[in-house]
Amino acid sequence: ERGADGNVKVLYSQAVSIMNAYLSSGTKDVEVGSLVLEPLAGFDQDGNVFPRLADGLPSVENGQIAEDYTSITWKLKPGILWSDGTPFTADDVVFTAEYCMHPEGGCAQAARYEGVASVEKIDDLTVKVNFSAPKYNPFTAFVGATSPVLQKAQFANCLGAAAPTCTEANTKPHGTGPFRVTDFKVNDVVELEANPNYRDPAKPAFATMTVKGGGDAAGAARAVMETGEFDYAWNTQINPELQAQMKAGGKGTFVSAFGTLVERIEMNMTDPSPDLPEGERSTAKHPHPFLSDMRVRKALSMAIDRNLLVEVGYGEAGRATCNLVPAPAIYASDNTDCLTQDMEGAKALLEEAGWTDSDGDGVRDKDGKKLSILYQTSVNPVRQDFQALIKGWWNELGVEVELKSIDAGVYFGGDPGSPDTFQKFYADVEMYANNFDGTDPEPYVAQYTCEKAPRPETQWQGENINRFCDPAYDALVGDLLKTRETEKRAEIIKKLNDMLTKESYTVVPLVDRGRLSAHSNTLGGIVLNVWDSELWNASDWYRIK
Amino acid sequence: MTDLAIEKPRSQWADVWAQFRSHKGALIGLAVFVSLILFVFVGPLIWTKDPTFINPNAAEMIKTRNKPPSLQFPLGTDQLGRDMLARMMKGGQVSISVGLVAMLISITLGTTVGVMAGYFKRLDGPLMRLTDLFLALPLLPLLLVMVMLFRDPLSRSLGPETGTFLLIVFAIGVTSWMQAARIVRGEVLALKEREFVLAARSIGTPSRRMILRHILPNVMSPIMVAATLGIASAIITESALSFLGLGFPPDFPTWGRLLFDGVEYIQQYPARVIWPGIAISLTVLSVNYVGDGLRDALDPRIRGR
Amino acid sequence: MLTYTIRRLLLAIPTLLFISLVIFLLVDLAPGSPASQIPLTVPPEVRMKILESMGVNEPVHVRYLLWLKQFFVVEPLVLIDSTFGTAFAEGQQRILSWQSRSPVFDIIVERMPQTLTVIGSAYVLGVLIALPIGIYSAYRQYSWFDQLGTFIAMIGFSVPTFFTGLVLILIFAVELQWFPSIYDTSLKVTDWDSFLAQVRQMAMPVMVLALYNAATISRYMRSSMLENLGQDYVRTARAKGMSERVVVLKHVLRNSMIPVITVIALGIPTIFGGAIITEQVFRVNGLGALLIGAIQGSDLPMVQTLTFIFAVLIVLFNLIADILYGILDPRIRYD
Amino acid sequence: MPDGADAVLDVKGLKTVFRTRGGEVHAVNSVSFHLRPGELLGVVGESGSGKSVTMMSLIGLLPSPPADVRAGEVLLKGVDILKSTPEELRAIRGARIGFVFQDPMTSLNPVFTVGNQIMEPLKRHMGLKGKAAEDRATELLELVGIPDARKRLKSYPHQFSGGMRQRVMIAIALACDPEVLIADEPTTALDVTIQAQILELVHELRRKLGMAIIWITHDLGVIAEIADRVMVMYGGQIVEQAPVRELFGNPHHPYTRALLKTIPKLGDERDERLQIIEGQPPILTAEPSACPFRARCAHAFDRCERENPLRRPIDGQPLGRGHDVACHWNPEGADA
Amino acid sequence: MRDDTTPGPATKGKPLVQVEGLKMYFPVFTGLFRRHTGDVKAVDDVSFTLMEGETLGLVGESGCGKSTVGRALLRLYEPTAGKVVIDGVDVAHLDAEALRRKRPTMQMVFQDPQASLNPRMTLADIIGEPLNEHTNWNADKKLARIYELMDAVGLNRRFANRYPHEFSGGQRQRIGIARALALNPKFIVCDEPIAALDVSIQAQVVNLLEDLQEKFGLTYLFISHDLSMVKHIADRVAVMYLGRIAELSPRDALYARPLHPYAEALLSAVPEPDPSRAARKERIILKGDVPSPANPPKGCNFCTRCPKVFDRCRVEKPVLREVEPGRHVACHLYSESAGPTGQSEAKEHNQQGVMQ
Ligand SMILES: Nc1ncnc2c1ncn2[C@@H]1O[C@H](COP(=O)(O)OP(=O)(O)OP(=O)(O)O)[C@@H](O)[C@H]1O
Ligand SMILES: Nc1ncnc2c1ncn2[C@@H]1O[C@H](COP(=O)(O)OP(=O)(O)OP(=O)(O)O)[C@@H](O)[C@H]1O
Ligand SMILES: [Mg+2]
Ligand SMILES: [Mg+2]
Repeated sequence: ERGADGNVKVLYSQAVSIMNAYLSSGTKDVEVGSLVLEPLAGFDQDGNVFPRLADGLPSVENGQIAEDYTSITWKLKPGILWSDGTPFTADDVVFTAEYCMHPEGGCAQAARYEGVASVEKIDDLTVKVNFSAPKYNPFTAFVGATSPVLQKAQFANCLGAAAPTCTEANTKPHGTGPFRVTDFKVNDVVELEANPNYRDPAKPAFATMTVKGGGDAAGAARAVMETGEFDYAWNTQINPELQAQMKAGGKGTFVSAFGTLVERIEMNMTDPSPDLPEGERSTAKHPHPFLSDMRVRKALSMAIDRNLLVEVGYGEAGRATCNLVPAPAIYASDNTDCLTQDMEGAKALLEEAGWTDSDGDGVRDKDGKKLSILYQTSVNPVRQDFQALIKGWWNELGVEVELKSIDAGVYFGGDPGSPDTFQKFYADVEMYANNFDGTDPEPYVAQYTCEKAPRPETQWQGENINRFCDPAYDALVGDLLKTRETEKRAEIIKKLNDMLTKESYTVVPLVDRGRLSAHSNTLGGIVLNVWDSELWNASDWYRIK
Repeated sequence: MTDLAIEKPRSQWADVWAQFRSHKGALIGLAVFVSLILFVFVGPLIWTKDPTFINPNAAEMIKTRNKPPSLQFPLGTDQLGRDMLARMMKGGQVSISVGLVAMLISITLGTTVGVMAGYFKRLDGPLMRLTDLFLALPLLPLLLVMVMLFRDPLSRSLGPETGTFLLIVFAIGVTSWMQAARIVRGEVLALKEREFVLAARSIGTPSRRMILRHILPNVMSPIMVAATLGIASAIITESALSFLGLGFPPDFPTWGRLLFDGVEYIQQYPARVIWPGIAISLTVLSVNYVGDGLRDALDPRIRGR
Repeated sequence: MLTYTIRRLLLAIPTLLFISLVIFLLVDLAPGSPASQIPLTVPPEVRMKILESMGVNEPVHVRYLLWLKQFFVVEPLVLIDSTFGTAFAEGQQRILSWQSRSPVFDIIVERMPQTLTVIGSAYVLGVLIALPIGIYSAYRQYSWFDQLGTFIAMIGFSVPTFFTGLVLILIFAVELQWFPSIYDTSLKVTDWDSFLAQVRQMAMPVMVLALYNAATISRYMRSSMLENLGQDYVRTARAKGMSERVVVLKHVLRNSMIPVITVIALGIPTIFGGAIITEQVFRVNGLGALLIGAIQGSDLPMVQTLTFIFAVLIVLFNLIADILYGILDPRIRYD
Repeated sequence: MPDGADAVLDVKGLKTVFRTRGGEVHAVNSVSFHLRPGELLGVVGESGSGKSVTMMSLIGLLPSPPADVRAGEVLLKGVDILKSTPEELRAIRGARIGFVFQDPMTSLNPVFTVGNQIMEPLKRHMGLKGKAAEDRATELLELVGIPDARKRLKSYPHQFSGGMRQRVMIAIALACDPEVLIADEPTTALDVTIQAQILELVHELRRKLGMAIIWITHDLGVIAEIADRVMVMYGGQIVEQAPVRELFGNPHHPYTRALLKTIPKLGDERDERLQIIEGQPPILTAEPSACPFRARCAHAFDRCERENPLRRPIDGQPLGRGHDVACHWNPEGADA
Repeated sequence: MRDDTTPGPATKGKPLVQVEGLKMYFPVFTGLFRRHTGDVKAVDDVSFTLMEGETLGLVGESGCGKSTVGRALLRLYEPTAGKVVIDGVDVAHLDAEALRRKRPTMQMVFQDPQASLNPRMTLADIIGEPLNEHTNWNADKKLARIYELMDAVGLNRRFANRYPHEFSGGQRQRIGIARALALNPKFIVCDEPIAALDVSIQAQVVNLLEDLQEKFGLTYLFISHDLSMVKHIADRVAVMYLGRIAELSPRDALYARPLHPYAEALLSAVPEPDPSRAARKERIILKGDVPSPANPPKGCNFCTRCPKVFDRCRVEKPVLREVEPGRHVACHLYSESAGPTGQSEAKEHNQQGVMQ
């Protein structure tokens, strides 16, 4: 029965700053926003699309998806009301598209609407989305927590440049979801209550919800697992030993699930040497003096014991991987040979490549050039442990390693003026994690084409961080864009994955990082979902008595 | 009476030392401080384990993780099986040097600015507004900018270690002198109205020596306090800098960083925080007592206690 | 003194303008950009668009002038509007945070209460503890009380708050379960129970900060008292038959206050600056957490506004300290 | 020992040393004297002879360390002050014994108004409050001849001239009409008219209240004018003690004699040079085993080297009543 | 020089110190905001000349501005107005560095010995400081000079390492004198240099000052309350009252027959160091309100207490004029119109002057 279970307290170690997913791409904002604003369809825990506000799923079979994949027609569930009591109609859906596609709006989810030519209202409960070109994955716009439907009445004056000025709407939007906002404190706490107009009269079981933000992961886990102040803690990434200890407390449980987030080492294919003139460092003009040799890269990868990394850094929340695309299952390559460390093999490989320790100082060299590596990453205790461990192994190989850690704000900030951004890559190797949105890896693998390398001309923007450049790869990406059969696409993606990893070792995946969250033993109905919002089924949560 | 053996006027410093020696706390403090210095600088010559060594063999490494103290590892090991004793010694080198040098920079700057502002009416406005400016500047962006601008040139011209060291002590020093400056200025304002300053002026003591001889010795005690507190905050700030990626390389141990790293493990392995915590506190405590002794020694009125 | 005060206040205007410019340039020059807050999954074009809509790409001087206008014209107008129900600020753009897209001032106002209650009371408590400890330590120099005080002060000062905070949480929240480990900013004090709850949730952060503040201030207090206890006028006061309390708390204390006043006055603006680490440890989410979050996200309008307000407070409190010097010690003159 | 049966203040065998780096300084050695009600005891002596230290030792005002009151009794109406509790001592200071210090600038608290400092003892010992205290303070300031007294209450010490500060000190000491007033060079910084005014005031207080006074000064003129008895100190000891006329008319100790000779007198003919006492004062680093004045004494003989003379009466009166002196030399020629 | 029977400007050398219209006002601040509400006219229009080798005694009521005159002369205070020419240079308007270089020629002995000594310096440091500043002697030479000075003022050489608080009041005063003498200055302002000393040492110091004067032709401004000592040492004496000079006369003339009523009262009040004579002394005790320098009376400053006051005194300030050769008086009794004849008449009017 709605509201019977009182209050539920959720803790986000990153605080919520806005409820409107179109103005923030931050996971925390999108997820908490999803308690209020809903898309037409969502992803379930296995990555399958399921209808939310839509009345059934469109498919080619039922004709709602055009044969040539140039349009998709959504039917809306009848009788749905906004939390302010007004009816939910196709106008709202059309308006939402207009809102996000406005050129001055700076819509954070514009990628979801890429390729959308227009959205038309067929009738009050039918909407048609037209694409400018065939879209083989039409479940982008209005699907998933990143693309919810806004109420037209509330946001009508917030188009384009005016979007951020609608503070009230952005922090207390009217929604169709199980909850509505009663109080919003930026970057601090969101108080919600059950939406009286929610379509299922028995849900949600909780009358109110508090989403508190701030602090660190360990503290968040502690609040659920040890002090029991909170019912649910998001992303409680802590060291495995602490996990074990907290679990022993018996107040709560950790839940984990794996998505596509892969911690990897990127090998710089270009020369980052500070002796080069500014503007030529880390550009295609100068290939890397030794990392451009595949054998060196492979040897470096072989020296790594990924299982140990997992054990030290992630425990249950990670698993060793050799793939850039570890999931969904159909796209994951069966590449596992990197999982066992092979120090001797690595050494042999380096010998073979001509890198020997000719002067006996413990560091291999060739032609007077030392095998010396600058290894950078962002500041993060697990990453620093990884750095230390990997440095140990590489030292064992006879490679000299200098470590560097950079503040995340700077490292990921992409400020062209700073030498320390991961895009500039003024180091030999660097480590970070990345994943892709939703279940379709196409844009993700397409990042490694030649022209996407960050360069001075592009203000160092670009996603091909390691400056990998292989015409064959670019051609295959071209093929992928034209292919529509799922199996074929999967094949190409696996091939692309392998080309980056086991065939070239430009990307050296280390760990497939899962999501680890904690909930108290009295909170029922939790199903961890990495493909959509973690709070995707908050309407089903209940108190175990 | 002239036939009596007359002691030559002793230098003030001999006096100060004589007095200092009779101050028990100060002597103990000095002894502790010297032992700490010996521990971190001479210790590594005796205990030669590499502080960053991780056993490359995974199975072995797992076995040496988070060990309690033993003969092999007198202070135990950390989560990667690195020897804590070696890390404490190496870390101490950095922390103590950073603490002392950064404190000296900040005290020197602060005292100079404070005395100048307090003593010269004309400089008071500009210098105090400068102090206001520095107080108002947000620390983090300031540090980030300093590091961005100076790290590479410094490490290129002085080598990465010295370059980073200088950058860090300078960054800490330059961002922490303001309190001392304001305190000193306040004291100087009061002090310069004292009659003995007037008397010194009447014999034509120039400002420089007026400051050195009459003003400075009389503002010693707040400076001493600022210095003691400065060491502690420099050591802590250094570790904070590392977290911004502004400090030494990430595998480089310092006491502040060991403490921070250890906090994560405080429940399972409290020793991890206790060692660096004790080391920092001991340093600060010993410096404090030395400072106390020095202050007493410099004040003739409380000598002989 | 009045003319001095007025002169200083007038002088504060160009000073503050200059400080604001320096802050602006500094924050702008600092590496890092709001883009770091956007997940890597967002494609570069979208990323550019987002940044553009924030106005990140405008030239520095345009942004600075805009900020000046917003700070000195629009925001006061908004304040007038909200108090008198007028509509002067209609259609004018307020200072918006890049991070949350909300008006910076609204957020600041939202955070003021917890900052002032927690950090403020910690400060007041710290001062209240520190003064007697400092005074008594000096009065009984090298007694066991003094030694203990020194020891605790040094520990309090050399052990960072992230550590003390955690220890307190482990003891009082996890083991004893006396206090909550997480601060509830929406708690409203309406009755005795909610008051108790408020006290309970304030207990730990206040303890941590008060210890730290007390450590610093008590050291200055002690040394300054020591300096003055040997003066001749102390003898006079004793000869008048004044009780030791009067001798110490009136005669010596007032003469010893100058460095202490400085430290305290310098500390007050930091109340508004919040306590970054402590706020984070206990999730107080006050102004300190706001500032650090903004800095990490390169939220320039937020950082600029907060630091500028901070600068105003610093200038103000330093002026107050200067005036207090003159009142405390009549020999100090400003003219 | 002086007979102090009827004395308000009876000091017996007071000994004070300072512990310094260079060893001990024996500033006061076995000083005994007494003070009867209404009596004014003048204290003169070489600068550095221990006058101030003696007086401060009396009421425990020397900081310890470095000072150490080794021995002695100070009986205030028969009760030993040195043995009284701090609380009792405080009730005595300021109320029953007033004290004027020598250095007026540093002895006043620079950060409180003069009025505040005068009113403090009034409030504490006499329970005066607000207006009453202020009136009394004004009265006191007027008494010591400070113009515009009520306004001047609000001034700070640094705004006063040296003499005015000294007068403030006197006003503080007199505030509670003490039984005993110890004045350490109270009029040295005052001009003669104000001094005359103060002396007049003191006379009156003695008459009216029977206040007993110890008056340290270098101005023998003042002594001659107001003192009943005079005590001469040298090298931490009392070397001669006599009623005032007796002392001026019949000085015995060679130091006293020399001292009296050095005074320039207003009526005197102006001579080439003032007379001085040759030689240097003794250094008080050890317990005296010989006469402290021997090195400068014209009459010194071998006994003076061996033995520190004890005070002895020379007019048959009991010690402390009449004329006594600590000297081996006998002016009549016969060696004692 | 001592033997000059008519000491005074005429027979001495050239003028060394010329003071013209010196004024020193201290602002008065009141209220919470410390508004400037008036001035303490500590020195109000003082002029005199000091000849080389001369000693001018400056006497007067406590608080009348003697120390302030001394300090303003040496530019230790910034005078409000006026000219102070010392040795041909206007000290009141010198710049800092020139002033500093000028300092060795003019020194001061401070009134309050405790306050004017740096508590953290030893005696040797204090006396040696001027030597460090203005000579480049080696350590031995300096030490020799320090000892010499200590001997001269009667401080035991073994005190060299002691700190000011370890001395008695008189000993401290001697440290101050030694410091002032260190550089053999030409002109010394002695602000009650001997007040805290016992008579023997007073004599010693005065003798020393006289010796130095003889040897080097020093010039003194000798501020003191000890009129007998002033009589002994001074050539001329200025009597100050409430910020102004009341009378400036040659010593013998003044002591023999003071002209200004205040000078008269002052001299009559000197205590007699002979108990047999003390009782017989006749003394003028001044009655009446002592005005405050912040609010001096409209007419003559002394009019509120003067035993010979008459109407004119209350409305008009008398100026300092030479009434007899070498004798300057600021009193209406001696103005052309009234003349000394007004005296008896004035006496009758006055009820406040009491002859004892
Ligand atoms: N704190 C101290 N430490 C060491 N010696 C001291 C201390 N205070 C005073 N003395 C010494 O004690 C002796 C007596 O000093 P005291 O002040 O009693 O002299 P006094 O008779 O009052 O002289 P004066 O007339 O000059 O004031 C002096 O020789 C002085 O040097
Ligand atoms: N800093 C000051 N602020 C205000 N008034 C002052 C200040 N210094 C001195 N005065 C005032 O100036 C007047 C003269 O003071 P000064 O010290 O010159 O007197 P003096 O003649 O030396 O007296 P004494 O013989 O008592 O030392 C006094 O009324 C005093 O109150
Ligand atoms: Mg004395
Ligand atoms: Mg004076």
